[in-house]
Amino acid sequence: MSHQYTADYDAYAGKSAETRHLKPGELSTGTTIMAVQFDGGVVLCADSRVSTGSYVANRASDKIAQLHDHIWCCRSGSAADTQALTDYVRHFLSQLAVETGRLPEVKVAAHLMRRLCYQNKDNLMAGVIVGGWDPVCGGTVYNIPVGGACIPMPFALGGSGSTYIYGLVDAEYRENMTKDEALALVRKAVAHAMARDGSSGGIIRTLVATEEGNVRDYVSGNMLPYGPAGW
Amino acid sequence: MSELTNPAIGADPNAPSGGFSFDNVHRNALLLQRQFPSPHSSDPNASANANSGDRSILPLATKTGTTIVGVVYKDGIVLGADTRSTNDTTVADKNCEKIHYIAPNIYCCGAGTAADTEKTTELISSQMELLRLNTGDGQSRVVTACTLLKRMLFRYQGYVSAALVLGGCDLDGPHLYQIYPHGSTGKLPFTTMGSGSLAAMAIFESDYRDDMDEVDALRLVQRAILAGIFNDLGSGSNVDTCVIRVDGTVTMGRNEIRPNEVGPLRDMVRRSDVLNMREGTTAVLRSSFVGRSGVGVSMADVTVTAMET
Amino acid sequence: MSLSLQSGGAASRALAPPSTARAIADQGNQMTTRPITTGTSVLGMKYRGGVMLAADTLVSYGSLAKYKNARRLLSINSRTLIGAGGEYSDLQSIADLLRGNALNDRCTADSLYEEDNNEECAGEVWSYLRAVMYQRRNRMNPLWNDVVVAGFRQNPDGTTTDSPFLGVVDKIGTAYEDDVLATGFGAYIALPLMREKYRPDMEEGEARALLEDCLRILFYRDCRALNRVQIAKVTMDGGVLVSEPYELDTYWDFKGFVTNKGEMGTDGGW
Amino acid sequence: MASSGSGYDLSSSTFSPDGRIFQIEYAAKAVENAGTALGLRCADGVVLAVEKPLVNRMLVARTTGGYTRSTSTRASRSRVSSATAGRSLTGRGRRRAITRRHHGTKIPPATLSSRISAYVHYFTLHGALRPFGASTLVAAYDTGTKRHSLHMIEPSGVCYEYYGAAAGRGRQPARTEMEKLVVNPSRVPEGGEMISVSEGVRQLAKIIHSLHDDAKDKPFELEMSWLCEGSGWKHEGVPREIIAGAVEWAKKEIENEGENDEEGDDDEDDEMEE
Amino acid sequence: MFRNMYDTDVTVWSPEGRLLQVEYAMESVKQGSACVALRSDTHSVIGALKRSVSELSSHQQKILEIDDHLGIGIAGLTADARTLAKWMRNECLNHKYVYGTAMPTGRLATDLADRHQRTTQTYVRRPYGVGLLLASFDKNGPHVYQTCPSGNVYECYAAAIGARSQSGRTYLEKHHETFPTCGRDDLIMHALRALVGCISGDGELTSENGSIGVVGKDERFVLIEGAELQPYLDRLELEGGNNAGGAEEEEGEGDAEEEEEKEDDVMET
Repeated sequence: MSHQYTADYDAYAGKSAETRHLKPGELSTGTTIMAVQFDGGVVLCADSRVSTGSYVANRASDKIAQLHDHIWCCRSGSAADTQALTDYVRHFLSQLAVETGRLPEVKVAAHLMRRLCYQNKDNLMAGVIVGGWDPVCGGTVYNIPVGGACIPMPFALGGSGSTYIYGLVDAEYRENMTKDEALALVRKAVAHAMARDGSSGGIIRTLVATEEGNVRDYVSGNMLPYGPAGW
Repeated sequence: MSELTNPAIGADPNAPSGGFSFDNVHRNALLLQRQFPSPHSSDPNASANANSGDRSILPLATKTGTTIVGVVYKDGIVLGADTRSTNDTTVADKNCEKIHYIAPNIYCCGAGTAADTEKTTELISSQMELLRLNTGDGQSRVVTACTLLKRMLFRYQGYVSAALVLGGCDLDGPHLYQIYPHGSTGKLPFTTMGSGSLAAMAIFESDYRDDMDEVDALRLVQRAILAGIFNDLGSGSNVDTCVIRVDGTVTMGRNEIRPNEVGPLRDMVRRSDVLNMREGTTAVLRSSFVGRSGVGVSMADVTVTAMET
Repeated sequence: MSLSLQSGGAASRALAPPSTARAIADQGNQMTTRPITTGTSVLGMKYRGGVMLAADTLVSYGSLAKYKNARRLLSINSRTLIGAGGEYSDLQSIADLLRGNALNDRCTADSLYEEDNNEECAGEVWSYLRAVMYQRRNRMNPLWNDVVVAGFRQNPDGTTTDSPFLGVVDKIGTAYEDDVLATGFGAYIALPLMREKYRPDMEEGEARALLEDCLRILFYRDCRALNRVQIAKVTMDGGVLVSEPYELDTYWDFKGFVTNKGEMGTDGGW
Repeated sequence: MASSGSGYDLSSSTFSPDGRIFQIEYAAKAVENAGTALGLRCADGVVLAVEKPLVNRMLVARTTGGYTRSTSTRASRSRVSSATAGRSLTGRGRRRAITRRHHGTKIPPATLSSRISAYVHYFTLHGALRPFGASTLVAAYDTGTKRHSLHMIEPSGVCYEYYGAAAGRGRQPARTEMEKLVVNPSRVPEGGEMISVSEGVRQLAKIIHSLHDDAKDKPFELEMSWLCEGSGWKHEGVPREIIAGAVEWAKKEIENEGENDEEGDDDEDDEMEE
Repeated sequence: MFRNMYDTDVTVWSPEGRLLQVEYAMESVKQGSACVALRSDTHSVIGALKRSVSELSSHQQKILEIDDHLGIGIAGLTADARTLAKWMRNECLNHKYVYGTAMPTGRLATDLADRHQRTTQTYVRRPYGVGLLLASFDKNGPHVYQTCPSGNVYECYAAAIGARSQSGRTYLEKHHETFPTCGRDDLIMHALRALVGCISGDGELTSENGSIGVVGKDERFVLIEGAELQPYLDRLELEGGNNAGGAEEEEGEGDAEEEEEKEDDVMET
């Protein structure tokens, strides 16, 4: 019997940009993450699986992390790298907020994240979506893929599972969605990605950031909008 | 290699800055080039690579192919570990200790390279003590230990091979973290690490419940460690446990279960009487006593000099 | 049209399995060096009066969960079951081979009547697979599967007994028997639990509960597993029974799971 | 044989001056000398019946030779004459059937039959080979068209589909008897209906028994198999008790019909039924 | 009849629909010394008469072990039998390697018969000139099979082949209904009695020329020859049956049937 459980049953097709260059044994949030702007805020959404090879190291992690009062990010790629990145951005953002005495803009958070990712791109494996509400621009979403580009978008997808749902999201997304429509869309899309991507799974966590504050929610793994269908 | 400056402040580029430092990366790349064995502990191929590694310039590290676990229960945390440490394919220590002290209310199980886990936890425990003394706060926070550990491990980019289960109770209640060698952490109600983590996780996934009492939690931890001991070749020997309660008390269960006890078995072996010789078996033909005169140095010979300033 | 009066016989049957064999020998370079479409673990356990196998119905293509209704537990004849993980195309070819042999046995039996026939028992299927797998590995063209065989044991003279048989053959022809077996990821996750909880006198219900428990845990912890599963059993009087795929319920509501961990105040959580 | 070939009959690769291939005719003669084999296509299935002579009394009756064979679960054949050549043929058919299974479907009866006939025919072309001394009856069910059929392949390689087919020693009278049965769907008499397999079993048992002269011929075993709705369109032996019942009925019928006939020897009959 | 025209090649049918070469091969079986086989519910036994070409030579081997559960008795060309035995041993070993169990006798017998048949279909090879009796004990119990050069195979309760075997066959036919309940030794005695009838002239069954093979439930195939056979022969002596004379009477009857048999054992069936 072969005892190489990380490599044995792992074919190579279908590895995403976020997981292809991981060091052996490094944890990855081979992930599905998503964010959608709506009138007055943003919705962020993520699965909860953290894996090493094909072992699920954590089945209930939280990939949605807070950067400031109304600014959040979704992490994908190396767990260690994205955690460290988030910590740094949090740190700088707090410094900035204290210094300026006003709420930081989402754009600033995204650019901090971008610089960290870009200037250390040789050593990091991180794809991040930054989203949140600020008094200047309202709900805003930035996508920062591996390498450190930074693209503002009305909605953003990330992680290995995202490739499976671009078509679905393209078909279903409309401009000027309400909060509930956006929530329904991200839940449906992430559930579909989890159903097809071996590296995504577990529960669905969501966040809604608006001027009024943040609302967290989660969908249990056995209550997903799309389950293990028989086809 | 670009050094990151604090982008928010935009300070003088020559001033020491915050952010990442990857100085060791070049050194590590060099070491790798010279066939330094892979630092990635949880790679099961590593030992295979090492076997073919007469090209390696350094001796193999002693690794604790290990089962370590932790659970949260109603009144605290239970940690558990096996006691085998291995050196390549041989058992280096049959009864080592893998539950390390961090603070009176915090303990940490370590898997990976034995030296790394020991020194890492030692270092953090001293930092924690200094912090307690500096802040005057009598109680360390578990989250502090976790943060210190992950910062350090991230800095070494996985080359400090320590996979940890950190558990403790503070004024916020019980906390349990898993910390991977690359510096990622997770907070969970139950967690396992090391080569036997899959075996132990099966036990937890099967029988873990929220708000267990201490007896159940302890039994669950013991079963998880036994699963590792019996099913994972890198884990073995005895079960160590550690119960940390919210009320501040700690019970260390050193070698609480010894499933591989061979003492009774050894005692069953009757050795030949020829090997057990009574006193006087060899006859004393003659004895004499030689005084110490002329041999050695007496106190009087030593010249005492006064200490100079 | 080739003109051959060559007939079967044990040797030709064993030594010329799937049709690709010769093509491979001719071309010398078409080998399965890595699986493409893969199934994950198969679990097997004896219980009082029978043997039970369990597996999920997922076949992956890399990390893509490609086919979610793929049956990996198959009956070979009225008393033998196999279950396999690994390359799905190889599993299909193994099933073709074994079912072809079973058909051949039925057709060449001395008598027209069922009760006189002597179909291969599980031990023979297992032994046969061992020979095929080992031979393929020696040709450097392995069938990329770990196959679990379940049925009833035979006496040395070949008659079937009422004691259950459970054996496994891996991709290089290693073969062994046990009371509990698991392949693939299951060997790391399910086997420890099965070994701890197994008793020889388990009732069918207990056995099924334990296997479902293991499948659920595999779904929690194996990226290539699914909670859509099949259970199959062989019993002395009931023959072979393979369930339709069904879904297992899962639990995600531990306090420590539900808690949000990404907030500012809870560092080290995630 | 009407005429012997006088020099032109020594090889299947030789034509006689009048355009015949005597070797094939001689091979057919071997079939004509053998025990009778019958096949009947009924409304709901196909029945095969074979008269298996018991060479001596110490043979284990039910296992001897195996004249009726399954080629796959959906097709079966029965053949007469050279037991051994027939076995080689069934092996061939089985391999064909199995190959076709590998294509994912069950081989259609006509295809199977024509492949066997091509194979048989090949043996009539070469001087180094000899024609098969066997006729083959193929009873089969087509899973595609949901139709059952009966084919017969003769030593020359000719192959036809039949409603009722007979080969072997008693083929002529048997054919006459079978023609009286309602098996041709296009010739069902007004108000009548096609024969069923259970009736077919009885009729074939009667034909085989009536052709057999207990005083002159060797003891035999009646082997019967069917492929019908009742067997789930799988080929299987007709249950022994049904055969026994059919034989009992057949004997009574024969007794009633022929007053001038001598009674059969009971001892031997018992043996046959086993 | 131009019989001679049709009897030189195995691939030529005679006008009567017979294969004379095959029939001649069947004749060579009758040239071999006699061989009998019979079975009870628990055992299968082969008995054979061994010939020696001269006073100075040893006796030929008539019974060959194929596997732990299977042995054959031969009549006809010994060399042909040896090649077949070698092939059968190989098949049995192969089966044991591949399936881990003993080769089912029925399958081996069928494969063997197919091997015979193949030689009758092309002119490249002559038919095997040997008849075999297989005695075995496998998962379906004891078996006796008889194979012929024509490729015919029969499963029997008892059978006799070889020179003067008719009287042995007559003996077996007379008693075969009592065989199922026989014990091991009784079955051996039946084999010996059947053999006695097959001895020519005033010959006698001795420990030199007699040979017995036995296989049974939980009992591997063994040969009983020489000194081990003597106790059985002594018992036979006591019955007063150990010479060819005893079966004289039946032999006449046998000869008559011998003629008829020719047609039976041909290809027809």
